[in-house]
Amino acid sequence: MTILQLIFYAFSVVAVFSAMMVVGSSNPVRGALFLVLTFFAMAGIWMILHAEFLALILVLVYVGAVMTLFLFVVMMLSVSRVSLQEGFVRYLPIYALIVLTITGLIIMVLGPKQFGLLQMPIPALKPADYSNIASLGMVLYTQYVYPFEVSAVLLLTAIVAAISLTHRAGKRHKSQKISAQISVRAKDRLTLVNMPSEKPSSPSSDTPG
Amino acid sequence: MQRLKQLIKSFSLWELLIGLKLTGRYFFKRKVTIQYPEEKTPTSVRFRGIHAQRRYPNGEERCIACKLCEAVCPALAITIEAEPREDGSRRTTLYDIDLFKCVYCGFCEEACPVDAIVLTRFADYHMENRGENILTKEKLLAIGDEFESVIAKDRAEDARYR
Amino acid sequence: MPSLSNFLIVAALLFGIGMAGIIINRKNIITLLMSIELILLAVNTNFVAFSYFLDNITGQVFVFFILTVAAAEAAIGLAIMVVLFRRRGTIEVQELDRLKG
Amino acid sequence: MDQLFLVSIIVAKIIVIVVALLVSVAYLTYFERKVIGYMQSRIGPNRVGPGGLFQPFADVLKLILKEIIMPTASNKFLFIIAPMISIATALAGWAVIPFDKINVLANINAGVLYSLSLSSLGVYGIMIAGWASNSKYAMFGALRAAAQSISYEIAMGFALVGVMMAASSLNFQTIIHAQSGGIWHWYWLPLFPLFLVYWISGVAETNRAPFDVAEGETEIVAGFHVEYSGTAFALFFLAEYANMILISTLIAVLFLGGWLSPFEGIPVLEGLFAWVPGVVWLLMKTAFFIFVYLWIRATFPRYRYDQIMRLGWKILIPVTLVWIVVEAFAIQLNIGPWFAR
Repeated sequence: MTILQLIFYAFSVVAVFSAMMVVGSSNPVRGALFLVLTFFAMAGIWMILHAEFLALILVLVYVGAVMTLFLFVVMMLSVSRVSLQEGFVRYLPIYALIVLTITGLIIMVLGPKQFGLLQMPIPALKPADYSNIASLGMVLYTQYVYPFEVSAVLLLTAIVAAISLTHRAGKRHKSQKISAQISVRAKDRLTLVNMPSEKPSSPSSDTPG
Repeated sequence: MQRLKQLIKSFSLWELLIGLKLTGRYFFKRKVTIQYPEEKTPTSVRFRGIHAQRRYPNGEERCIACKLCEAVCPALAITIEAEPREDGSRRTTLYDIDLFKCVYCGFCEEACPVDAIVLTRFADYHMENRGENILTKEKLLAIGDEFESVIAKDRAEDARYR
Repeated sequence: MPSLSNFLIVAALLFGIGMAGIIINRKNIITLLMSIELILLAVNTNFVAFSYFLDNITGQVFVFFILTVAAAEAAIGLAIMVVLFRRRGTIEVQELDRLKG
Repeated sequence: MDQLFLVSIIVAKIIVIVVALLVSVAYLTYFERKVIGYMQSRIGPNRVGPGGLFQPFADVLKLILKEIIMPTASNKFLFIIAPMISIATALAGWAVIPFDKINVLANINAGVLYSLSLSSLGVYGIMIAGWASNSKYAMFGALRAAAQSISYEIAMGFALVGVMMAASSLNFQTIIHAQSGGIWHWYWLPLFPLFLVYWISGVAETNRAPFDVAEGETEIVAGFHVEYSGTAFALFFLAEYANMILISTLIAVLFLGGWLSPFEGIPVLEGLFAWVPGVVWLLMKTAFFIFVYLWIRATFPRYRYDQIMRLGWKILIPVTLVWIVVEAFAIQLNIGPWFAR
């Protein structure tokens, strides 16, 4: 077992374990923190696959921004604890069976028989001056330049959507409305009510005895 | 035009630079730190520090238990009890000052007809145990004995302004 | 160096866990969103792994786009969640059973 | 065996960097108290040792001997792990900093990206600390830190994009080499707005005054680290100061030519100062920015929270966007002296 393999197994164990905790934890904040750990471990695995740009982008965008946003929202909404819903335990075996079957099928298809080292040898090592970022950029800005622009527009749409959804034109400051003030008349504010004056029923009851 | 000027001013961080210039200048100014236990700032003869009771030169305590200081004290820090001594003169049996209550206004010193209670120029004292905040008559007299020369000198110096 | 199937199996496990999260944990939207992120991560890992073993950079370009879309999805999803919480005071899926705001 | 030797060399380098960093952090606290004291007409600490030079050791001793108090209702595991995350991210950022023409721990291609992503991770220590403490003030501090960090990371990233465009590389050594040719070729001049934006958002990223709302003493007592004491608090403290030094070094590398001599291209002086090793120039530039950190802290009052958000989103980001466009045009049209190919 080489060092690389050791690192791979360590990262994948962490990733799978923390992914299970994401799904299983009852506290959303802990779930989000475990998701961060998953992303981190997967970034390590991508690093093994020589995709250093994407691994760093994953850390930068997902761990640094998206998950911070998640945590921010979760903390702000203070949805502290979710009780397991009724019927959860009853249906759990069925759900688990379905999920395990699908996962098992996928693993069977993707097993070493089909995609082992014999079928898919490790590609030759790149020359020392090879830059993953440069080659990615070369493809991205030539062949995929229109999809790239479209994704930029998509991000812009997301910004606009997120702001327009959550923006509240809150009352930032108090100000005088002078036109409203001078157009007020006395009768708008003050109402005179005619009512008969009351007389004390027995005058002597008030006097201190 | 005014707006443009304002815009240029704020984007060139002009006001921030002025602030930085000010602190930058102070960086090189003479420092005013006093190395406290070794050095002390000069105090006035009217400085109002810890209390003391004085004696006459013959050793007789000055206080005659007139209770004017107790009456004038705005913080009710002074407690006095008195009865005639064997020789018939009126003297205090209890004279307590609560240092926690005292606001060091100096009214007691002003009120005293015989210059018995005085505020000295010593302000660096401390307490370590509960109850030490009460200055009893013995303690006051002891402080007075210790600093009598300084107290007398200060009073003499300040006498013509009283 | 681990073989391609190792990477694919890790991705498949993540995919399965993410799917389980969506099916089993139907209580709150946050967990649902996080499960979706898990599934996308699994898919991305597949892309990266194939890109490396086939020596073809296009897979990474796709991951780039998927990351973009997923970031947009997360931002809008969270925004919707905040609005939902403001309106209803809850983000439990089963209590969101009316079709009006 | 050969590999083992290589690994041990790397470990030795890491130890040297970390020890040097910790010592400089210790003396940065001393320096800060002295500088701010001088700006307030005081002389700062001067009791422990000659001129107070041993003050940092006294502080460290005190912090180590103190008890770590665990709030009863806190999340114990996260409470302990949060300061570790803070210090780990603060130290890991040093891996890619070039100290010299040859001395760099990891000369990776995506160095800029690496340091940016690590600085974005730093906020996790703060958020986890704030949440795990189970205290209102800590929570407020954590929320503020999160929002502030997201906002200023964008401006910071855009400022870095400008540098990457100018040097057409993400590697720190290449960026430094692209700036060679004297003080007028360093990027602070052609990218002056980005330089300012990077500096301001760097101050904001490290939660230093005037952007220290995450721990604003007057409003939320000490923000995210109210509940921390002893060594746990010391780790946060260490992380904050290590981050300060890191940001100062980064800005020296990205905008002031890193280890390049400032006398390059000046006839007489260049030869006169040729013997000075590059790391000295880097340290001098870093020290200057650290001094500016302290200077700013001694000068400006804390921003209000909404003002910080407005500054980040409405001023810094538009400024960077405009300047990136200007720079793109300059590069495309080969406008000299900086952008000519």
